[in-house]
This record gives sequence, C-alpha cells and structure tokens, in this order.
Amino acid sequence: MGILEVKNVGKRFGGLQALSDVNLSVAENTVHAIIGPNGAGKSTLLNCLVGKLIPDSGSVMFDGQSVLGRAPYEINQMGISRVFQTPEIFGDLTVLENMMIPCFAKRDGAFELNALPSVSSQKDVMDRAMHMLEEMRMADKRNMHAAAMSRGDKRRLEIGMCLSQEPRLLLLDEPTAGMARADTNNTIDLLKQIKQERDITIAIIEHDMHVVFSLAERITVLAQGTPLVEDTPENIKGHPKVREAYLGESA
Amino acid sequence: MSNNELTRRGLLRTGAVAGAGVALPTIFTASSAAAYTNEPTGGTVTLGFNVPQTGPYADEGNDELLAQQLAVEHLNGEGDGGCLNTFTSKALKGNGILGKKVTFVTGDTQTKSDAARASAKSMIEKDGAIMINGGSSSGVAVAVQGLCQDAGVIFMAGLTHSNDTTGKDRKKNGFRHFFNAYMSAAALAPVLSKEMGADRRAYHLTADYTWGWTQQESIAAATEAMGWETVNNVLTPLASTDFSSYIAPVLNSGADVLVLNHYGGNMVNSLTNAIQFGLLDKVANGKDFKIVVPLYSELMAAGAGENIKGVLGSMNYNWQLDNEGSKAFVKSFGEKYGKPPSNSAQTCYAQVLLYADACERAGTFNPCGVAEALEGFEFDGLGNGKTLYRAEDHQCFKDVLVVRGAQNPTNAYDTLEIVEVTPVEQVMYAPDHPMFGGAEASLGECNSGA
Amino acid sequence: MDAIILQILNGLDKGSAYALIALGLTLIFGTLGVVNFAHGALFMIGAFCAVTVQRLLNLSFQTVDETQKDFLGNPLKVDTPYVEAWFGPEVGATIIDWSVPLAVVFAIPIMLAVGYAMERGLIKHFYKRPHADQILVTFGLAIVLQEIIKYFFGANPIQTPEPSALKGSLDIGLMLGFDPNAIIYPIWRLVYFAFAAVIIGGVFAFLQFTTFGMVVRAGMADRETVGLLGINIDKRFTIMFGIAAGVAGLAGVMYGPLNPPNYHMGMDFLVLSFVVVVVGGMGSLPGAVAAGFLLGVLESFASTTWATTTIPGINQIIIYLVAIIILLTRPRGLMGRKGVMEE
Amino acid sequence: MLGLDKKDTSLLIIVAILTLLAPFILNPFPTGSAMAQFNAGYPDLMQRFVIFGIFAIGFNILFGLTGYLSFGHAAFLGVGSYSAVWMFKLLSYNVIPAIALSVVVAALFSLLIGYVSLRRSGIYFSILTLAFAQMSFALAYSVLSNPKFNLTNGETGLQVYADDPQIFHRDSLPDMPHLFGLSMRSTYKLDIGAWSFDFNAGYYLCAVIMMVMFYLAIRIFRSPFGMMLRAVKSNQQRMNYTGLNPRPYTLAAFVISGMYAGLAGGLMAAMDPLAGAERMQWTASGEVVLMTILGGAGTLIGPVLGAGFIKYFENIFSKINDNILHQWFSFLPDGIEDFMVFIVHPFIGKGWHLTLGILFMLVVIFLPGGLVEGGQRLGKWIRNRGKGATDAKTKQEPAE
Repeated sequence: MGILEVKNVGKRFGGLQALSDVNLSVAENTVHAIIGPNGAGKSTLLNCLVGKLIPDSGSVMFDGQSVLGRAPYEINQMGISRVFQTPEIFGDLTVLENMMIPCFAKRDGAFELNALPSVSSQKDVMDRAMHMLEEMRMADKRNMHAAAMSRGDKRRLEIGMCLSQEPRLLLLDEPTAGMARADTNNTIDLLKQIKQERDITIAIIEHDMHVVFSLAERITVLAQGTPLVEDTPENIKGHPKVREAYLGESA
Repeated sequence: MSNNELTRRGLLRTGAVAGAGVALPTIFTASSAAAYTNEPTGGTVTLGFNVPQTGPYADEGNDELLAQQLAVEHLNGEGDGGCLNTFTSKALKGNGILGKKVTFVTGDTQTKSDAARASAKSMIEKDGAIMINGGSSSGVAVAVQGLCQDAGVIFMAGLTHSNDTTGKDRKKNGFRHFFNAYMSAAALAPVLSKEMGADRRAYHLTADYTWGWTQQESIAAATEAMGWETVNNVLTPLASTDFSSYIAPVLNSGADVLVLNHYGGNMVNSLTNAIQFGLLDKVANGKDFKIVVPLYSELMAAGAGENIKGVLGSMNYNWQLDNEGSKAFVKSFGEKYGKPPSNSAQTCYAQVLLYADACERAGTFNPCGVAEALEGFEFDGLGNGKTLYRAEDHQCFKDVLVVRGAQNPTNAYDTLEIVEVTPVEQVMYAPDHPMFGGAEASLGECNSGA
Repeated sequence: MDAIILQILNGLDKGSAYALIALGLTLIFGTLGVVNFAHGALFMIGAFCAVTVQRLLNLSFQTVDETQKDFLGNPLKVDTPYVEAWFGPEVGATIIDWSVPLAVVFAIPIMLAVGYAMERGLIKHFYKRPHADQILVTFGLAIVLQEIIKYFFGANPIQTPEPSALKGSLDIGLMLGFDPNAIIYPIWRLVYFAFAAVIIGGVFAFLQFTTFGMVVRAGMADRETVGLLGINIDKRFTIMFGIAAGVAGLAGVMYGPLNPPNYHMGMDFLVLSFVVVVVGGMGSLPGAVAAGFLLGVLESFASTTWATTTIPGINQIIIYLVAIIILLTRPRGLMGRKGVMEE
Repeated sequence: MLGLDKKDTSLLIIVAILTLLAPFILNPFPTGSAMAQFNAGYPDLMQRFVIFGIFAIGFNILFGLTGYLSFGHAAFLGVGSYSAVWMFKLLSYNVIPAIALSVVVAALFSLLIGYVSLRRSGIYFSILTLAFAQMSFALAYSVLSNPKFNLTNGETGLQVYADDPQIFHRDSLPDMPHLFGLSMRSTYKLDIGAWSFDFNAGYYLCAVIMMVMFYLAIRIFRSPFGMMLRAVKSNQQRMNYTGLNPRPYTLAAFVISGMYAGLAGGLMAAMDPLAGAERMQWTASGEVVLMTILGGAGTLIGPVLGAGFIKYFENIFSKINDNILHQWFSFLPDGIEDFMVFIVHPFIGKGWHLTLGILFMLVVIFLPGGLVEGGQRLGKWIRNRGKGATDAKTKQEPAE
C-alpha cells in the first residue's frame, strides 16, 4: 500500500477525455516520476491530487484518507506540498517573510487570528524560518524582496518553503522547466540532498529525461490520459511502448 | 453651542483638561461667557448663507446667493434699497442691523443633510454666524433647522416645501417663509376643478422620499375632497433619470390626469418623458388628458423648456406679481443681475430682511428676542402681499400663486403665467392639523445657546 | 400583454443607452486593461456636443423692438439667429430644428479627438499602474470635465429637442392589432433603439471583418503575443480608445432628446455602466451588450405597479439585486473570461 | 514601547502630539486676519478630520493590506450612525452605548456582506460590495423610512425627538450627546493675543479613540495576521498551497475594517446626533477610497493624511467666495484685482470640486505612492541637501 493511491481516476473537459482510468501507487519514501508527452494529462492528474480539480470518477487516497472534495489548503495540511512549474512565491514580501508563512501554517493551521502580537515576537517561527533559510543557503538574502531574486533562487525558496512544512509528500511540477543546464544540475543536487536528509516521498512530473533518470526510483509513463507502464528507470529505458508513445509511431 | 455652551460642569471639566497640561500664564484668557451664541461684539454682524453650490441644484443655490447678497447691500444702505422702501415695518434704516454693518459667509450644502450641517456648523463655530439662511430641499432644511435649534442661532429657511419643516419637525428657532405642500394642494384644487372638471381620475408619480410623500398626500387629499379619484400612486426612486417605464402604463390605467410629485431634475425628466409619450395629445375617459406639476420653479421651467406649455402648478412667488414690493424687488434684482428673480431668490431675500427687521424691533440679536419679534408678525411690501408669520408653527401665511406654462412666451423669463392668486384664507389650516404632526407637534423651547 | 410589450420596449430603450456606454467601457478594459471612471463623462460630453451645436445654430444678432418691453420695462431686444438671416426664416428654422441629428456629424470628430487626446495625454501613462491609481486619476478627470461643462453651461438641464418631424409617438398597438392607445411609444425612442443597434452592429462588424479589428481582438485575448509578432498594437489601441469615446459620445448626443442633458449625467450613468460591464463579464463585448439590455428590461419590469406592490422598493434595488445574483451564480458574469480583472 | 518597535513608537508619538495639539496647529492665523479663512481649528472640522481618519485607517486594513477594493464601506459607516442614533433615542444621550452598538452592528453587517462578496475577487468583488451598499442606501433613503416602519427617517435623517423613550435620560444630563455628563459640544476657548483656539470635548474623545485605533492598526500591520493579509495580496495561489485558507483572513480583514467604519459612523452621530442616508451612497464609499489612495494605500499614516486633505478642501475651499477674494487682492490696483479674482474664481467656492479633481490627478500622476511618497521625497531632498552629494546611496525602505 503506497502513501498515495490513485484508483480509476477519470476527468473530462467537454469533449476531451483528459484522464481515463488512471491507477497509480506511490510508495512511501521513494522518488516517483510521472512522464509523458505533451497533452498526456500529467498536469491534469497533478491538479486532481492537490484539490484544484475534482475527478469525475475514481478515488485518490493519501495515507488512507480520501483527498477528493477537499480544498487545496486542506490537502496541504494533510501533508502534501506542491512546487509549481514557475515558482509561486510571495513576491511583495521579503525572503524571510516568505519562509515564515509556511511555518505559521504549520504551527497555527489554516487560519489563526493572530492580530496583536508582532511578527518579531514569534520566536519559534522566526528561528525555524531562519534555520530553513540557512539550510537553503539563502540567509544572507533574508531582507530582500522575493520578487527581486533570480529564477533559480526563487525555485530554491519555493522548495524551502514547502520543506519547512515537513510534508510527507512533495509534488514537483516540472521543477527545472526553462532552466539553464547548470541550474538544472543544482536543482537535481538539491533534491538528492533533500531526499537523503529526510524521510520524504517525492512525486515529480518532468519532461527532462536527464532529471528523471537522475532522481527517480519508479517511473509511470502517461499517454493520452492513461498510464502506459510503471516500472524502474532501467526497465523504462528502451521500453517499446514508451518509445511508441514518445515517437508517436507504432514499432 | 460650542463656543459659549459652557455648562458649569463642562467648564469645570474642560478647564481641568486644559489646566492639567499647562499652567496658564496670565495672558491666557478664557472668553467671557456671552449672553447668547455668537453675540456680535464688534462693529459687524455675520449672517451665514448656506446654499447648494455643487450638485444638481447649484444654479438654484446661486440664485439664492445673489438675492442674499442683494439683501445685505440693502441692509447696509447700498444700492437702491429695494424692498426697504416698500416694507410695512419701518424699523430698518439702511445702517446695517442695530447699527452694526452686515457681513456674510457662504457655505455649500451639496443638497445633502450631512454636508449642509457641516457647513452650517463651520459658519457658526468658525465664522460666528448668528443666523443661517438658504437651502433648496426639505431634507436639508429640517436637518439644518435642528442644528440651529441646538446651537442657539436663528434658522431662516430657504426653499423647503415639505409639510414637516413647520409640521412635525418645527422648531422654536426655525422660520419658514416659503409655502408648503398643503398650501399648494389647497390652492391648486379649486383651479384644477374649475379647469378640468370635478370628476377626474388622477395618476400620481411620486418621488420616493419624505417631501414627495407629503406632497402626494396633500394633493390627493385636496383633489379627492372635490370629487377626484386617485387611480394609482407610483413611487419613483430619487436616482431615476429616465421615467419612461413609469409613464408608459399611465394611458392604460383609466386615468385622465397625471400628477408629477417631482422636483428638480426628476420633474424635468418625468415631464419631458410624459410629453414624449404624447400624453397631452390624448383623450381619456372622453376628456383631454392633463398633467399637473404641483410645485414649480423657474429653473425647472427653464430645464423643461417647451414641455411645460399648458401644465398647471403652484409657486410661492413669481416676478410678474403686480404689487409694490414685488416691483421694487424685481427692479433692484433685475438691474443688478440682468434677469428677474426666481421664487427661491425671493424667499431668501425676504427672509434676510425679515430677520434683520425682527432684530431691530426686538432691539437685540438674542435668538429668543428675535423669535418673539417674528412670531405673529404681520407685514406687507416684500413681494407676496399681506403676510402673517404664525406664532404657533413659524409658518408664513400669504396668497399662493397658481401658474401655468405659457403657450407663447416672448422671452426666456415669462415661460410661466399666473393663472390665479389664491387668497390666503383658502390655504389656512390649523397648527395641529394631522398632516403637520397633529397635536403632538411642538416648537419646543427657544434656545439662545446661553 | 400590451403592458408587457410596452415594458419590453422601455427596457430595450434603457438598455440601448446602457449597452452603448458599457460597450465602450469594456472595449477599453479589454484592449487597454484600464478602468476608466471618466467614461460617463465622455457620454456627457457627447450630449453637450448637441447643446453646443444648438447654441451655435442659435447665435443671434439683436435688434431693438420699441413696441415690446422686457421684464424691467425697457425696450425688448429681439434675437434673430444668423442662420435664419442667412437662409431665410423657414430654412433657418429647419436647420435649428434638426440640430441634434446635425450634432451627430459634429460629435464624431470631436469625440475621436477627445478620446485620442485622453489616451495619449493621460491614460497611456497608466497602463502599468495599479487599477486603484487608474480609478483615482480617471475619477479626477471626470470631475474636472464635468466642472468645466458646469462652468460654461450651468447646472440646470438644457433641452435639446428632437426634430419636430420625429416628435410625438406612434400607436404601435394599433399596428399589432391591439386597441388604440394600448401601446403608445415615442418616435425618438424607437430612433434611439435603432441607432444603438446600428452602432453596436457597426462596432462588431468592424472588429469581426476588418484586419484591424482582428488584430485588436487578438490583442484583447493576448496582448503580449500580438506585441511579439511585431504589430504596433499600441497605436491600434489608441484608435480603439478613440472609437470607444466616439460610441459613448454618440450615445450622449442622441440621448439628449430623451432626457435633457445636465453636467452630472455622466456620474449618474457611471456606476450603472460599471455594473453592466461586470454583469456582462469583464472584457466581453457581447456580454456587455447582453447585460445592458437584460438590466434595462428587468429595470422596466421592476417599475411596474405589479412589481412594486408585490415587493415594495424593488424598483430601487433591482439592478443591484440582479448583479449580485448573477455574480454569485456565474463567477465571471454572463460571458466573462477567466483571469480578467480578477486580481 | 507598547509592543512596538522604535520607528513605530516614534510615529505613534508624532501622531499623538499632532492630534492633541491640533487646536493650535490648525489655527495658525490670527482670528480676523485675511488668512483666517484657512484656519481649520474649529470643533466640527477637527472632529471630521479624526473621524474620517479612523474610517480611512480601517479601510486601509482591507485595501492596503489585502488589495481587495471595496466600494461599499460607506454602508458600514451608515449603519454605525443609525445604530448610534437609535441608542440615543431608546436609552440616553450617553455616547458609550451608542458607539458600542454601532461597532457591533457594523461588524454583523460587514460579516454578512463580506461573507457573500468575498466569494469573488478583483473587480467582481468591488461591484458586489458596491451593489450591496447602493441597495442599503436606496432602502435607507426611502423604503425603510415609510411611516409604518420608520427605521431611518429617510431624506431628513434619523434624529432624536422629544417624544422618544430615552429611558436612562435624566434632567440633570445635557440634552445632547455626552460622556457621563460631559457634553460633546462643550468647548473651552482660549484667546492669546489675536489668536483664538478651541478645545472641544467631542474632538478630544474622537482624538483619543483615533489614537487607540491607530495604535491597533500598527499592531495589526506588524502582526502575523497582517503578514498573512499581505500574502493574500501577493499570491493567493501560493497561500492556498501552503495550507492557508485565504477566505477567513480576508473576511476577518473585511469585518475589522467594517468595524472601524462603524466606529467612525457612531462617532459622527455622537458629535452630531443626526444620521443622513447620504453617508451610505456610493460617492461616500468612493471618498474613502480616494482618501486612502491619495494619502498612500498600504502605509500607516497615508490614509489619515488623505482624509485630512479631502475634508479640508470640502470645508475650507467651498467657503471662499468672491467677497473674500476681493479682500485678499484689495492691495492690487482695481483692474488687476478684478483680473485676479476672475482667474481664481472658478477654483473656489462652488468650484471646489474642480480644484479637488485637478489635485487628484496631479497627486496620482506625480506621486504614485500618494502624499506619503511626497513627504518621503521632500524628506530625502532635504536630507540630501544637508549631507551634500556624498550620500548618493538612497535606501529603499517600505513606505510607512
């Protein structure tokens, strides 16, 4: 039984069957990649996992509980954190404030009317956020406006924000899309390090095979809204069905 | 109020507040307790003219302001003296009031109760105004009248036509020269009956706020008393700019008269729409269809243009009135400003002179003395003919004009013609009339602010 | 039945004015992303174009007529308009009589120029500024424009009557087989509706069938991409602003005979036209037109005696009530696209 | 001090000093001098400054922090005023229950409207709030003032009549709003030479309340809650995926700012016991938006400055008439005097709207951050002049 169990999920947009009969099981403490050509339904599937979309059929269980019908913030509080394709951070806030917000969310839950004490008096959150920044090697940038940072730093900050919540499952949506090779390698290293240092399950949607094969322990190939195969990276390489899906030609 | 309303307790407390902060050096002197609010101490006395200067009624407010300035000139002995020469009371000498030169301050009511009170307060608190005059709506008049009562100054209302101003909201410190909805109805009803017959069916469109309701109530009561039937009364939102959807059903309602209880822009548009729908060309119940606009003003007539032709209504005053006071006023106003005065201008002019005269006769600016001098005062020579300021409710009683849109006006100023001057006896009512707050309505106590 | 037809006519007529103003407003939203609080003022300026034309045609010379007296008893000065002196009294009077339709011709270049000047002189600098700043600056502009009009024309409404040939009303009921007087409708209101239909149709045709229009529509959908294609979209947007101003202005010119123009008529329509645009959906042209007519018709029905006796005061709040219901059931109005003006 | 850092403490102290000394500061010109026209230190206007200051501070908590632009906040001010006057009518003229009820009622009303309106964002939210406020205005102006069920007294405005119950009223108490016997209208007048200063009880009550409200606003701005509100403005998507529910945060901000508005409305009624429906109209809602943007949205002191600016124009410029102009320019030769009066005439008195419109445009064109930015630029310019060109580095600090 995996930490994330997707069963028979289907989703239609008007005339387009985006997902049909998707089954997926992500085992705890693994790195699981989902790959597939454009329009295979990767993003739709991801959105069904985090509460942005509700599937027409099927079930999505996280750690034995259904996530269906829950709002994104509730699913996050269950322990799923999401990293976006383009970094989603609080651009108008400073880097430190960016890091404090997930820490508050971790400590106080989805809503807390904490309107009178000053932020600086919240020592526990402050310390935690600083610790996380140090871990992400961004402590020196803490008073910068987040919007002013480079794209690579924004990605780092976003991943750091997700980790500060100590999620059990980290979802990454093409984390290296549009990155230069050097930045991509840095990101790979960062993710490897993260995986080494803590008990965490990572699910990653990726285009870049280099990234996928550097990180993943299991790979699911999605094509036309349905999983083609699921296997180890070694077996996926050279799998005829995969070639077919990617090259669009029958073997 | 503010400056002088130092109750002993208030004095002690405020004194303590000020004293706690700084030890008072001897040059700090608290003003000596005056006998009444804004008692004039120097060689001048300040009047406050509170008129709409922005918003839809700005032109009407401007007309009032012109008349008020003219009155101040006349009081100070400048110009040709205007109605001072025809006024039956000879107390005014053209040397200001009680020997003090008259100055004035102005404010903008914006035709909103809040803004009007703010500007009246500023004139009282900051400029030391001892009397407030002007305004072009009943909401503003009632609001400012209440303020003046609390503050201990005299309020001489401008254009306010609602029964409430001297009805349930009457105040000891407030006075109205303008006529009211009841008087309009009482004056109009016989003329309507004579011109249109006694078996008419009336359809009312009524502006959905206090003034509209009182006017509709008054007109309906007066016309029903002489045999008319009220088919329907439809309330229209004040903010309406287009009345087509209210006018369209009129013709099929079985009515043969349309009564527009609207004022200002509402009236201009509803009348324009009614003419567009061709109501006046129609025949209903075998009779020519008619329109009545109970309250007319010159500016509304100008705004409605040709549409007012043949439409009946009532006015407080019209410059074409042929009496000595009116002629003197029209000459004075016309020569200075190049146009005849409107009825709101006339009421403000008369109110300023009446206030000044009352001060002279009372020998004091003390509002309580002035009020006493105005109560029950009978006069003539200000343009409306013989007039009484009734003591019980501070309402002026005088003849009421029934007017009609002229068929062939020769210039921009004679678009209205006087149909009848309804004698004052016909528009009289008891001070405890149910439409005026009944027996419960009371002026309360005079407040001088002391 | 006749009452229903009558109120539908009324509604279409009210709706015409709403739709015309909202159309221009949503064009500006959609193309420039600007919240234009001065749009009502453009409508008002259009109406005052008609007033100006009427004043110009009535420019007169004075002759003293000793036989008549003015209100002070002096000899009366008689005004004779120049056009009557030049073309003879009858032709001259006819020209004056037709001043509103003439003003349409006069208003088109003026409104385009006003729109162009506004966009180049002011709005252009606010594309990148927050919506709040746009609101403040255009609101300031609206106040300034209306105060200027007030300074020259006063606060009182000014009649701009329709030509006498188009005065009066038609008995539509008779044509449809109802009793006489059942459905009486003013000719000019029918003219206004037809005029609005032509203008709306014209704008849509222009956007649909010309290359210029296609580029603008593409720009509305995705401004950046079209800009990347090397098309000078900015210049086209300036022209669109001029057109939007022109539509508002023409709506104003033709509105004069329905209800006499005054300096604050723009503010009276401002809030309403925003409600219309939003109910229609931000950036949607068909939405704005549909919402304009829908709200016009509903407003007319709400003012019937039947409606006001069933729910007292419904005529006061109907527009807002409908707006709330529509926005709560359809998150982006009738035809709005996702993500437009939602931040 | 008081849980604030040094910078905020000094800001609070400056505001406290300015409000407490306002009677002096606002009356710089000797009474009777030509410039006395510009004095603003009379009780009514001073009260208005601080009351609208409270209104704008509250509005800024919603708009400045979360970016949600409400066009309906005047409705909460209006209900606040109506509740206060009802307390006067039913209980007594004591202002404490009146103000308390006005805050409570405004809170409930804003909870209701906010709950519905916050289901949408952006301009859709703005139009929803506008629609609710316009409905409230229409109902208050006419429907709810019908003789059978007169809740608002319509056009005239709700006021206290002699036959109202006023069950706790005693003859020894003033017949107008008071604080345990101290009339809100009692004024101590201080004459020093040609100058005259008014110390009004009502003003000081409002001023103290404003300082408390200003202090609370600073605390909210600096709190985790305030940070969350800024996060709402910055990126709601990220907030959602960080396990935070933006809706209760915005709703709480909406209700808090509604309570500020209700408090302002209650104070207005406490200073002058009449509640007019016009204070609920969309123009009144627009006014507080303008105040906030004009002063500097999202800054602490900006809204207060904006409120002062607009109220000053409304009350001072509208009262300047041609007579006063002639007095000012009387030192000039006649022809030039008339010319000057002619030039200035369109901008004063009935033209005050024009002046205000032009100033709106100038401020927003040249000072995108509002008056606060103007102040900062001025301050920077003075500092640079003092230090010379050596200090070329200018620190970019968040505007407070």
